[in-house]
Amino acid sequence: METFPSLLQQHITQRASHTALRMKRYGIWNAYSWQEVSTEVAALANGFAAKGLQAGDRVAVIGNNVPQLFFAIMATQSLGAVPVPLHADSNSEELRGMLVNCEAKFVVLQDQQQADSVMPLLAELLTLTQVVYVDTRGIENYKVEQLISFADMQKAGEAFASQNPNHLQQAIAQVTPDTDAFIVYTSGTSGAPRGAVLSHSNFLTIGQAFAEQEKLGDEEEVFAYLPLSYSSALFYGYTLWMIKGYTINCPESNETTMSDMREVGPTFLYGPPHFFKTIYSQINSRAASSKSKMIDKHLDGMMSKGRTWLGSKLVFDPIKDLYGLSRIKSAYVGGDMVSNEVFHFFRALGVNLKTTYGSAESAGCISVQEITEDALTAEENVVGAPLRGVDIKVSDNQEISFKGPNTFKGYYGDVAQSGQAKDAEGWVKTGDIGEFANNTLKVLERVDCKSSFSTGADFIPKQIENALKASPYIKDVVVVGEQRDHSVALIVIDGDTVGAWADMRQIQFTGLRELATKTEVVELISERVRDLNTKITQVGGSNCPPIKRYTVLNREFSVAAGEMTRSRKIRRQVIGTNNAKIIEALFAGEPTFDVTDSAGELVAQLRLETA
Amino acid sequence: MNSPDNKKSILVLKDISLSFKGVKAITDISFNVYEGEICSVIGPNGAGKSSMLNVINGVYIPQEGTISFDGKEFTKMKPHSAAVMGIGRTFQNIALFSGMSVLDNIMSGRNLMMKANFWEHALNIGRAEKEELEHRQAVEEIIEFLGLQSIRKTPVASLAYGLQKRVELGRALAAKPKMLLLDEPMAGMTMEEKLDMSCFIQEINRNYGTTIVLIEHDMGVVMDISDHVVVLDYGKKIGDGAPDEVMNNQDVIDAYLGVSH
Amino acid sequence: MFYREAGKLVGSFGKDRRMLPLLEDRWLAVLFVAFMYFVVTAIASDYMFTAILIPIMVLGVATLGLNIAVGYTGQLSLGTAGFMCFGAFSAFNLILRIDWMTIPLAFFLSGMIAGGVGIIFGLPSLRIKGFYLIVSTLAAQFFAEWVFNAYPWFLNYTSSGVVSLPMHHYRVFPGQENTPFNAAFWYSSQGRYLVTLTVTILLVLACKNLVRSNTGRNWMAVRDMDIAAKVIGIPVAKTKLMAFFISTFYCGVAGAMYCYCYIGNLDFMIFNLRRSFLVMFMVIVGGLGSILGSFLGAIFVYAWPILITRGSDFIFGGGAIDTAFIENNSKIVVGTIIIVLLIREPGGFAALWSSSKQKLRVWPFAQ
Amino acid sequence: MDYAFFLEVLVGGLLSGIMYSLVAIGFVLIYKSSGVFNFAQGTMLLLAALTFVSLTERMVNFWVAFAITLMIMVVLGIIIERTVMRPLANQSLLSLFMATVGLNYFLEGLAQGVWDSAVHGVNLGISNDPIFLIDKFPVLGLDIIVSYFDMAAAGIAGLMILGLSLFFTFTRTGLSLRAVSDDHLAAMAVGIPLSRIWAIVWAVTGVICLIAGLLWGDRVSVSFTLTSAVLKGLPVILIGGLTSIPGAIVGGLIIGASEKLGEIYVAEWIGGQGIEHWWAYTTALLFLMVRPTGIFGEKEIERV
Repeated sequence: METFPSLLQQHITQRASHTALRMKRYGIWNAYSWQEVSTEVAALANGFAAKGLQAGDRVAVIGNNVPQLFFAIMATQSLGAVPVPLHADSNSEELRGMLVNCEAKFVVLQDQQQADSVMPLLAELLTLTQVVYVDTRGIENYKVEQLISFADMQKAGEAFASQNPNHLQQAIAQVTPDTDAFIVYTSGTSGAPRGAVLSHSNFLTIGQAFAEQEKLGDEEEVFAYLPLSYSSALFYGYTLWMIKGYTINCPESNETTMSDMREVGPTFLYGPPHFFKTIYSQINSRAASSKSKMIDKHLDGMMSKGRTWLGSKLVFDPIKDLYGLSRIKSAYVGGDMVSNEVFHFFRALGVNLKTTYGSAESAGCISVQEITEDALTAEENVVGAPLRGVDIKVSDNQEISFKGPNTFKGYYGDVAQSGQAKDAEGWVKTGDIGEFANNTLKVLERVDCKSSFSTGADFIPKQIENALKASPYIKDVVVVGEQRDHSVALIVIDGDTVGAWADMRQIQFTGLRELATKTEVVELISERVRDLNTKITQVGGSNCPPIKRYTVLNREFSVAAGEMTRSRKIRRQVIGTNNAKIIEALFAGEPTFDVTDSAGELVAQLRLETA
Repeated sequence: MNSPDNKKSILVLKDISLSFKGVKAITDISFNVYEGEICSVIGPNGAGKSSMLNVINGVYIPQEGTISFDGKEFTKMKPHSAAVMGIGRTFQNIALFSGMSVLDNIMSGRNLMMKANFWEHALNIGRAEKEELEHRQAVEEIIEFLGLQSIRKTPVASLAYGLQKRVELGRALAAKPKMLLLDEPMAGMTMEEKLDMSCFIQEINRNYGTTIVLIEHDMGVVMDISDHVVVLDYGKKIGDGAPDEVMNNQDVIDAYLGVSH
Repeated sequence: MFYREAGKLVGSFGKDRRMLPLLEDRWLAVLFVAFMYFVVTAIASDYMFTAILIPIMVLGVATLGLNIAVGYTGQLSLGTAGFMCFGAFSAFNLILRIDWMTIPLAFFLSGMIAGGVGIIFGLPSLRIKGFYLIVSTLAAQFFAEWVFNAYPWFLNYTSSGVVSLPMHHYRVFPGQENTPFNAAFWYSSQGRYLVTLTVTILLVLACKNLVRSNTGRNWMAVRDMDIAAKVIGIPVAKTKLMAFFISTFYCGVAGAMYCYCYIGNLDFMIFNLRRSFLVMFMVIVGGLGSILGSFLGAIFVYAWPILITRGSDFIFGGGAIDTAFIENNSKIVVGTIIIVLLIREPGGFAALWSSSKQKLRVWPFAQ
Repeated sequence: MDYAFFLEVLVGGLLSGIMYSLVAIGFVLIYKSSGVFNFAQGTMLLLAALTFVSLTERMVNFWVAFAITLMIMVVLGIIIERTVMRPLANQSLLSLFMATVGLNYFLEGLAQGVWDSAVHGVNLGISNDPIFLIDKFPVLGLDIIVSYFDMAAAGIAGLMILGLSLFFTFTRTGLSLRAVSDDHLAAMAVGIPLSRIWAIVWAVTGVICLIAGLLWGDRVSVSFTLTSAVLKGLPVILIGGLTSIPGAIVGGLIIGASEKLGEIYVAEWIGGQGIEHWWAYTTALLFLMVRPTGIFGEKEIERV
């Protein structure tokens, strides 16, 4: 049975000169072969050892996906210590909880931004001995004794290695499959972050199962744009990579993600729903803004009748090329439900998109959709069959639980929580409502998000929301109706696509704030709502009541205000609290709502529409 | 901030007077800029601030007075020698090379360090290729610092105003100047862009130790980031000192509030 | 559409600053050059060589030269034909008076001589700016027209004023006589074509290298904003003179090729102001500051009258339309196109080309 | 040195210089209003002369022909202004200049297409006999011979210049023109009807073209060479400073004199006739080296 360090050793013997990692920086892609990766990792691991890192210690890794942070994770694991990947943009406040909780001995961070977040916490972090920084710019002037540069760390490692040449090999040999491999903090759509502890085998068994089932090889090109603080990134970006030894590519910056992906042209791609939604919206908006209606027609035809040979050659292949989708063998969407429209779109375009299901507690993956390559549609909400070795059960209250080789060990330093999440038999509650039949899992909604009207009728807000989000103009929706007699919706428009739409109609606006209150834009959105309501009435689903009232918000939901998680999942409670006044006004049947700033000045007037 | 006594002046202006066709733009101005500080030159419109910067890097030649930079004294500074000595500059009305990309604009900031001659360039031999790659590295570091990665190959003419200002800063920075003259670096920017820009300015000052002389109208920004403020009005100096000191100066208050021009 | 850019990673600065960043373009370029060398050389007719291909390349090089001054450096020049004249006469006299002189060396040296003249007439640009500069290059033009007439030595005292270039002048490399590539070969239209093609390709490559180097950036900086250029330390005077030198170097070589490769005789009358303007038209029509545009402009302005003639011959039978009509017609058309282009597409054909290429790159979308 | 001969050459030069000035004023007017050196003016001159000649050749009365031609020139000027100059307003100097070069090419093709390229004569009825100025300048006691035609032509041109100067100095239009040349936007802001000014300027230019075309045509015949008037006018207004009417007058005199003197005294010495073209430009160049924006041109302060 393998561990991450043993896999690295394998790659050196089997594919030493194969490119392991590319990073776009300074406008070009710098490549590291497996040989180079292992040299870097060894130097750093020895550096850690020299500075006193022991098996079982925690090392926080904070930053964007840069090679050095991957090296830091590998080096930590080589010594039997536990890397704790944290989000690059977190501020001091957000970091404090996690760093204190995991009792990190080392922090490895990328640049000045993260250093500035960590520095104020130094006094509180009693276990912390050293802060390693990758990018020296700005930090080299800091007069803090714990700080050491990545390069200096490696130098220390080389010195240490010359005196203790066998230390690293011995440490690696002592790492067992059951050794802790990661602590993953779950942001959670509710509650404070908890650190899930996962072993090497948690990740690797499920990873092996996935890689075999999905026939991954070592020639894959993968675009590693998701922050490693997500469990899904650790699974799709790190575990599978270490298992197969293919090439991962890190983007240059957030702004260049899309163009970098085009340059990479991945063969295997994982993304959360909003990632695919963004591409979908951009393609549709660009198609709509081109003078000829040809592309629009083609896209419509594609969605209803499938691709023709000529259409592929003239329209769809070039579009796929523009977004770097042309080499994809299969793509995976997970982390949340993707809207059916978006899913259908990618499949029709010829991208073999599959839904997946997973969580931090399951090492990132539980199930993968089984779908034939040329199938255009699939049943809604299906997330596929459990991977080899994973068992699924659905309790009476419809909550999904799983059990398998990927079941996490527990929450770090929190026995009570662990006990709550994982029962004596090893079943872990996922907190999701779903159905499981014929070895096929369906996920409907979070447990705490199922709503019921005051009449007692249940409904699932997410279904309505997803249906609305099928529109390229709508970025986010929250439907509220708990203990009321009808539902209302808060709608956030997609600034890019609606902006392009408005440009085409020569509607003047200065930003999202103004755009959202334009009569034409509200009318555009109203049309979507009416369409949806008509559809609902026709189908007559019990879980899915029509929307009575709605408004177009003049802002986006904010990650900083906690309305969304970093992976852009909405947090209903927070949104409900932050927008309580608007929601009340909607239920009260008022025609408008005045948005005021902190000083009480009128900023904008939202129109509260009735469908 | 240290007291002025124990600091070394990098720039000394002595009795500078400048006029155009008899119209006085600057009258008898003297002040010092200390090494490593951020010095703001403020004053109402038409106070002679831009002319002052133009005198410092030799675009205008003052009729009277001397300038000394880094210990060397001049009565007549030339733009080229100012650049050679390490004075960088951005302009009030963006003076980018509009037909070139962001990358090329910033690359052009390193021209003084490139030694290859045009024969080498034409044949792409000798120093030509090597220099191009070396300086590209340095320029890319600036691009990263200023967050311009996504637009490096974009022609500057198609960029938004705020970004153009940033590119211009990048071009000045590419020459590794000892002193940077920034003429209204934040004019016409949104709040967010202003914040970014003042961060960049402070970081340049702190990380590279570059002395900065800037003209700015936003008093909030000036107070926030300056070590030293010089106030001009009608071509004359009416205040010079630490920010809070200057703001309490009666002449300055008059110039800004009391007396309308 | 045609371009496939997904999965093309650039791994070094060297590759990033390639002349042709797109793989498909590199292939097209290689295929095009191969086609020009192997296929065209083998199959083209004498008419094709001497009346179409050679003059277009020669004028293209002159246009490129003018473009360096006007398009890349922003220095107005109306002396192109004059500088070509210097090049042509230099080449003739070098070959005439130096036994061991070969055509490639003579072309190079005549470029250098023309370049020297260019520097002299470029000197005023250090003091005179903008439109006033026109006076200097016009002086060069008229001086050239006069000096080669006033001093018959330059024409080797040929009384008619036109020298027919003899076959023995066509020495491309020493010792060529015992090879199939002897003077007779180089004198033939095929040989001239090969010389023109090679010189053109070399000059295009050199120009492409220049404009992507520091020299090129300095040119464009001076063009776009010379004050800012000065402030960031660009030696404006040196940059301008260098641009004049290189610009007139190209014109000089073009002049030499004009005589040796195109018309086969030496005649100062053809290098008149009218020709200067014609080259300027090629720059405007093709696109300021574009290498490809220089050739597109040359093709259009040069080929239009030919197209009319051929077309009318085809439709109405040979000679149905008199040459005066064609000349007037092409003047009207070229004049109109210039005005329309200046109003609608100041970037000329090159801009049309690059925008259609951009369309191909983002196909099927509009932007 | 033969002073009489020298003076004779000088006077001859100055007289032809007045002709240059007349052409140059046309350039100056357009430069002031549209900011462009109108390269097509030479061809406009030719067009005017050709129209006039073809009318008189068909036995149309002199004055009627004159009036018809005048009207055609004014209309042509206005069309050019509308279709070429206005869409290019605020473009770079080079584009504007090239547009007029294109226009020139267009008009050339048109003129030749309509009239073919035959040489026509024009006779204004002015004698071409030489006259002796000896009586007029007895003080110097020198024999100076000048062409009567040159005197008359210079007289007509001088009158035109005087009239134009007065017109543009003292009328509202003249004042507006000055405002326009300083700043288009500002002029519009204070309510100066830009399009009317442009139309007037182009119309006046048409008149100048006609008169200059006739005078020139009488002397050297109406043929294609008339277009080279533009090349005579160019150094003149460059010396004068592009925007100055007095500059155009002084520049014309300088170029006229320098051309003739150069032809007589310099050409011999450097070995060949026909230097006048490059000589005029070299003269202009020398002036510009001293004053880079011409004698009367404004020195610009570079604002950054």
